[in-house]
Amino acid sequence: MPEASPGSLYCANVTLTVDSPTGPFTVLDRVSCEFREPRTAVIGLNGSGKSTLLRLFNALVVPQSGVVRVNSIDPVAFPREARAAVGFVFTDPASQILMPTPIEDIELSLRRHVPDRQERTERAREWLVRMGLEHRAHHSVFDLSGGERQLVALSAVLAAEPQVLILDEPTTLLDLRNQLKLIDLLDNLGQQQLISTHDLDLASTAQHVAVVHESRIIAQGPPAEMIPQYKNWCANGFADWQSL
Amino acid sequence: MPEASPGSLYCANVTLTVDSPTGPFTVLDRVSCEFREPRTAVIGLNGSGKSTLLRLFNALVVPQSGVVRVNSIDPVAFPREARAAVGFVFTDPASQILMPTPIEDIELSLRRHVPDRQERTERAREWLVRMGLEHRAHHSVFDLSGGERQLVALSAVLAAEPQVLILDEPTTLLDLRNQLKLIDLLDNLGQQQLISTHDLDLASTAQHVAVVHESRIIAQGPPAEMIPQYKNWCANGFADWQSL
Amino acid sequence: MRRKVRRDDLLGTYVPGRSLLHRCPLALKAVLILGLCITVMLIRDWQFSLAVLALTGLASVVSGLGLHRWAASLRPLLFLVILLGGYHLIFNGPARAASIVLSLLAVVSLSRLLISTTPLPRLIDGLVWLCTPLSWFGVNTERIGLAVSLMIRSVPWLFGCLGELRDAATARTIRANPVRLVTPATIATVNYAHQTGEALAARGLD
Amino acid sequence: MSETTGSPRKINSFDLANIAVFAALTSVLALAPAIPVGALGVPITLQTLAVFLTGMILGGWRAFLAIALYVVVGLLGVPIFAGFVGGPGVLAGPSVGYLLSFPLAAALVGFLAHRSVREERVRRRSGSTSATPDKRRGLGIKLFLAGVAGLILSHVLGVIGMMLVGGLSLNAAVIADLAFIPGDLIKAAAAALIAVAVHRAFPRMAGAVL
Ligand SMILES: Nc1ncnc2c1ncn2[C@@H]1O[C@H](COP(=O)(O)OP(=O)(O)OP(=O)(O)O)[C@@H](O)[C@H]1O
Ligand SMILES: Nc1ncnc2c1ncn2[C@@H]1O[C@H](COP(=O)(O)OP(=O)(O)OP(=O)(O)O)[C@@H](O)[C@H]1O
Ligand SMILES: O=C(O)CCCC[C@@H]1SC[C@@H]2NC(=O)N[C@@H]21
Ligand SMILES: [Mg+2]
Ligand SMILES: [Mg+2]
Repeated sequence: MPEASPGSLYCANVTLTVDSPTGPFTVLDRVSCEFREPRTAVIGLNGSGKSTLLRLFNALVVPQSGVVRVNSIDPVAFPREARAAVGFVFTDPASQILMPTPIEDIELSLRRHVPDRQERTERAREWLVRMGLEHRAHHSVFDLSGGERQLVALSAVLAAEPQVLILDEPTTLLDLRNQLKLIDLLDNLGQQQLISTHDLDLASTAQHVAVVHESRIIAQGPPAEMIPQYKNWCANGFADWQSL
Repeated sequence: MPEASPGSLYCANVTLTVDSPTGPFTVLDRVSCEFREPRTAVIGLNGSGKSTLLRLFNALVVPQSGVVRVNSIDPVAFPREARAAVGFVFTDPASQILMPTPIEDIELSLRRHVPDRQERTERAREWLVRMGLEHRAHHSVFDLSGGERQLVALSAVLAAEPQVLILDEPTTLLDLRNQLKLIDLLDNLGQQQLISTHDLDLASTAQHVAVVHESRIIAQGPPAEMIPQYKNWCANGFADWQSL
Repeated sequence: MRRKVRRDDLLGTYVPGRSLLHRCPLALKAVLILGLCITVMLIRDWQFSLAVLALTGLASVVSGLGLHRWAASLRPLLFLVILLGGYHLIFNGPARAASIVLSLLAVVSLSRLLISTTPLPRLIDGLVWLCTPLSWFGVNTERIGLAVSLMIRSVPWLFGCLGELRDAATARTIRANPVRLVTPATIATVNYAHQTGEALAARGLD
Repeated sequence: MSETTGSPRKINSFDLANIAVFAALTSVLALAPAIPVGALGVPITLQTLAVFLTGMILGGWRAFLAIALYVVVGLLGVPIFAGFVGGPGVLAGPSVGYLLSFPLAAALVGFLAHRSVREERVRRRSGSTSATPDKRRGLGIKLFLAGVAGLILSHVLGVIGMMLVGGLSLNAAVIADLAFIPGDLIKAAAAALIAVAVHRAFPRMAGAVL
């Protein structure tokens, strides 16, 4: 478990509206939050706005109003700096892997830190060994199984040495062993982590859980309280959250 | 829960080898099985060969040797007939929906059974009503949420009236509420089902569980035995399965 | 935020309505419109072309599409019209310039009328019917219709894919210039085509 | 998975999907801003990039059908030609020669390109044993040359089109056409680089058994 939180993810009164065929649609509605815990999990229904909340911190979406800060950097004004600080792992690994083979993709991430080509290849291979994928180094990424691809995407992000790690549903395609392995890996990283997930076992490993519903954060707190609450909402409807 | 099993999925001594940059790679190694239960779950590690095993029954992959039968049809010799008997639902619904709108997509499936255009539209609408999606009939599939898309993909497959249903990780992208809804829907179907999944809660709803490891089926049986066994293997390594 | 063009509006420009043009059988509508197109191209007289152009504007208004949509359909031609008109004005005189420019505008806005008053599935059925002669040579015309639907459906996917890759590259602080993205975009496209082919096969549409 | 060869035969679902998706790709590239140049205002577009790519990736037969599908759908009125134009009106426009040449050029490029890819496979299988990809430039150059062959074909037909429909003399038409040559050479080279990467990611595309 990471001991210290080297930074924080903060937003205040953020509203984001997009055009949709049925008129403007509010994806985030006056959302405020401050995540300081080593690991924060964001849970909520499909389409509630989890991924959009995560994207905020990487300047992949820009809010109409409100303030966002990543380790005191404003991602709207300084997207490059914010992105250098934040590593972002997408749900769909196929859309994140930019090169035809795993080793080339990891080398691409190393480019900024490791100028020497030979060393880059060496370091990329080390990452693959660490993930148990060295035998797949030169395969086409489209011949890998879904889970293998997700591990490659994660390695490529970690190789860039970010200060904060944001993961959008990182365990969706993984088997039980790789899920445990991924959690173990995350536990041993020093970076602060923000994870969106439908996997409540993963959510319960976090120190802090935020529940997103219909474009708002409707509840936050320790997992021991939030997860049973969320299960109850899923089974019996979210009707009563307004009264909280 | 479906009561009767109208058919069976059978394979004997199937071997499938593909070319890879590191030489030939065996994806299925002398696999034999017979699934007769209303619902069978296939579990196993990433890259163990689950998806490939499922694809066998729909002639999406053709083995080098061995026998495959779907309700006594040989998918290798009669792919058309086998595919008419088997409905296949892919993990990613976006790649399975072939038409611009949900209603057109379901109409496409109905083409074979319903020659009349008017009636086809009517029947497609009925399916959407049954899934609670009639208000989405003419939306672009890209405007649907993940859960809605999964339901459209399933409806399109069911509309073709298959005898057997094969689903490759159907709940991975769904939230808890949609997962419960999908399982409820599957419970009310009459077809035999074969499901590959990493979600052990879903696997435990099956009558029969097969564990795939390194291109082989290493264990089969009731979920109450198989799932704890699999959890144990994941935690402590698969070293001892050879001795079984 | 920049106003974005709706990705799928790009092609599916059908505007629902109950006007005469909307209810007219496709075959009759197509014969009328294509017939007028050919007449315009054969006559190549600026007065006739202008009349047809005005007629399409009128038809737009009457069938509830509005003058705004009519003008919008011609706007992309602006640059071409200026260049083409300028060239012929200098070398071949005003009559020739007017006839060439006006016939182009007339023909484009005629075909736009057909597209915006007929739902896409009906148009595709029409195309399939038109291809009937090909079936004498063993071509399965249903598959032509299927190919057109798949093509139309793939356009928004391609736009979405470019967007996703741009996000992925920027998130990894790799400068997302188009040159660096075309290769992954093409590879993703081929993968998408494979998945689509697999889905077609799995759904028994072989 | 289906193996595909270069010769005409029954179109299976993989071919159909590839044809449809590449027709869509051509539409998308054609909608990128087009720059009109020359006397008749025929624009510089990315359509040729799409034609080269389709040929090099799909091979002759499928590439022909993909681009033909694109042209037919555009002629029916869907605005997918350069500058958001559609309909039979373009048959009266100066770019008609180029437009009608596209399917033929794609077929030619595809035929030549897939032949090179298959040769390369055979050579590599007998030669190299290592898992690391060896020299790729040889294949890239062959694909580029295939692209140039298609380029020549489409420009010849384009010039004829400008003469017949645009009313230019042979000289004027050739001069108008020359403006496109540098750009199209760059597009052919880009297409070759991309296609090499695609054939590495999808070794089965050219139908060669490794
Ligand atoms: N650019 C956009 N245009 C239109 N709608 C959008 C856009 N971005 C997001 N949305 C909509 O906003 C809602 C929230 O999207 P988001 O991806 O954040 O959901 P999510 O909570 O991550 O869902 P899931 O659990 O399915 O991943 C969805 O309904 C989505 O359709
Ligand atoms: N055409 C192919 N070429 C090379 N390798 C392949 C091919 N098809 C499958 N494989 C390999 O075979 C193995 C089994 O793949 P499969 O997709 O069946 O795994 P899976 O059990 O479904 O995994 P996951 O749980 O991650 O979905 C993987 O390691 C994959 O890389
Ligand atoms: O109207 C169209 O859509 C066709 C435009 C043709 C443009 C031709 S293709 C060859 C040459 N190279 C270019 O970049 N543009 C022209
Ligand atoms: Mg999400
Ligand atoms: Mg799988």
